[in-house]
Amino acid sequence: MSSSDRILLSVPGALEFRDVAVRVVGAACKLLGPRGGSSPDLAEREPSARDPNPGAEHAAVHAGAELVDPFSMAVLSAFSEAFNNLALHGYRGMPRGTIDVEVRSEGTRHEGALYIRLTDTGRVFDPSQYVEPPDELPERGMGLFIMRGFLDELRYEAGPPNVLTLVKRW
Amino acid sequence: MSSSDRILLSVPGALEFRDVAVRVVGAACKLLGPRGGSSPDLAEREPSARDPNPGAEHAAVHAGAELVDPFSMAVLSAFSEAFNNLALHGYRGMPRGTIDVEVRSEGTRHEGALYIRLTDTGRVFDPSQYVEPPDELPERGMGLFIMRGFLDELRYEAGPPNVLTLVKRW
Amino acid sequence: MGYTRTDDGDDTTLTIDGTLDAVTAPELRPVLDALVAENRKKIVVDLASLRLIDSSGVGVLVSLFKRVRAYGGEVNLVGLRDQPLAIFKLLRLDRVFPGKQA
Amino acid sequence: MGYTRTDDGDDTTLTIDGTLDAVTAPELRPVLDALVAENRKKIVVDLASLRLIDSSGVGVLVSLFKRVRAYGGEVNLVGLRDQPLAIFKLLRLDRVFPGKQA
Ligand SMILES: Nc1ncnc2c1ncn2[C@@H]1O[C@H](COP(=O)(O)OP(=O)(O)O)[C@@H](O)[C@H]1O
Ligand SMILES: Nc1ncnc2c1ncn2[C@@H]1O[C@H](COP(=O)(O)OP(=O)(O)O)[C@@H](O)[C@H]1O
Repeated sequence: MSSSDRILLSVPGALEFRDVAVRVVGAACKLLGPRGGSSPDLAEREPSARDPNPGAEHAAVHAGAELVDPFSMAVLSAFSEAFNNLALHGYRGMPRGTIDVEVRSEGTRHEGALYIRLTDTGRVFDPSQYVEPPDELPERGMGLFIMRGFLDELRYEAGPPNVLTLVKRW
Repeated sequence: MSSSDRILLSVPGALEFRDVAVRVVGAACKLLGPRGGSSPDLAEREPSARDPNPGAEHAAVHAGAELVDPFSMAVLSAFSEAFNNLALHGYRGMPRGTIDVEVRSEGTRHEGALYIRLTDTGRVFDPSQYVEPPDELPERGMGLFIMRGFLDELRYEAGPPNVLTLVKRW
Repeated sequence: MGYTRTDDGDDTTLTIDGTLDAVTAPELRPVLDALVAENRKKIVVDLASLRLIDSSGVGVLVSLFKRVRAYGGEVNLVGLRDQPLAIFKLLRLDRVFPGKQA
Repeated sequence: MGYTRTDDGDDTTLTIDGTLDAVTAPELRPVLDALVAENRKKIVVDLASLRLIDSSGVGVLVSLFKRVRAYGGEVNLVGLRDQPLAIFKLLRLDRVFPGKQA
């Protein structure tokens, strides 16, 4: 494992591809995140990252484990909202482009960050311009609130292509 | 769903990234393969591809379903061997590069093919030059045999980058 | 996403499992609309087997809650845990919906 | 990959679940080496919960089979199904290993 490791995924910008993207980001949290480790000093910990407990491995294979680990859970919840927004709003009424996802990390065992870049060619939408909090009993408008709540930072560069970066530290 | 849909994944050329690659190819079999459909005339079948049966969905979410469906099973078995060979042999003693995987499909509901291209920058190895069948009780050398047995075609272009294409028809 | 609806006199229990998200929430809508159309007054939504929810999933549950409350009924959520619990807490909806957590 | 070894007199049952592949097969090797070192003569390998196997996984099982056969013992595979069964059939190993399929 080295800090230059990264995982890239490119899928059509449509909801039916969300599940595979969520799975890849879930795997990336384990491989590049605080447990998998992104810095050379984490390499030695790797064998322990493979859980010899059959139940636990079962869970991991079955893509459920990452929804219990708080780091992955926060990242996956935020990422799902970001992907939804691109598929539902960003590409609405536009020629369908792709959503490209790049996951990489930086840091040591004690301190680091996971960066998830989502690149699209849909309409420009800067989330920092959208600050309305959802009302008390919201039926919509919660996506950005969830992203902000679970992430440390949200960066946006207007395009084309547009680049939204989700940052989660540990 | 359109025939230009494709899924791309790029990961470091090492075994610990195999699992995420296998999952993506498993999802690609469902999304782009004979059931998900790659041609416009398949679009109408899509709702039925989502199984309302909770047990079935559970299985799909849990990445087990594709190992029962014969098409996906054959593709995943072959793909796993191809990935192993690149990680274990292709990049052995070489600077670690990436393994890029592109999945796309062509055809109609009745007839079509899934194409999986694996691109690497490791050593050149043309599988058509390697024709030894495994012995009766083999401990190694079964990977290419499995790939040939489960696929309809195996194409190779020497690089860099090298491109190995797995073709599975339906 | 899968669900089972069980009616027992005035009580209805709706169990939802799997993923309730932008793809599957629209599939659940007719089920929730039926509960409202039938004026069911005591609804328990059991989310113990719900693995993942997103804002669209929360949206359909909040919409059920508001419509049922409007005719004097009540919706209780039970079994919330893991990712769905974290989402409900973040949105401060764990206090709005009565009901026990897992 | 997970495994459990159960000894009952002369009989040993080894149950393997999950994925037996290039990553996990090396983790199983010491377990198989121990069976050989102890000269276990009647070994049943239960693969009913094995989800996925690859050529490396097959390799370690064949190696066990050959070594046990060399000292006059036997290895039976039971429960083979789905992807692992397809691989064993393709390699024509389903006829080499005695044992019932699931
Ligand atoms: N990528 C995007 N392109 C265009 N508009 C967007 C995009 N993302 C979000 N929006 C707008 O911001 C609003 C709030 O988004 P969000 O908080 O995710 O809630 P929701 O999607 O449930 O409405 C959306 O309703 C939409 O109008
Ligand atoms: N990408 C590759 N680069 C270099 N050599 C390779 C590559 N793929 C396969 N080989 C060679 O071909 C042999 C047979 O491969 P395979 O049938 O997959 O069996 P195994 O990997 O179990 O030996 C390998 O042992 C290796 O020497």
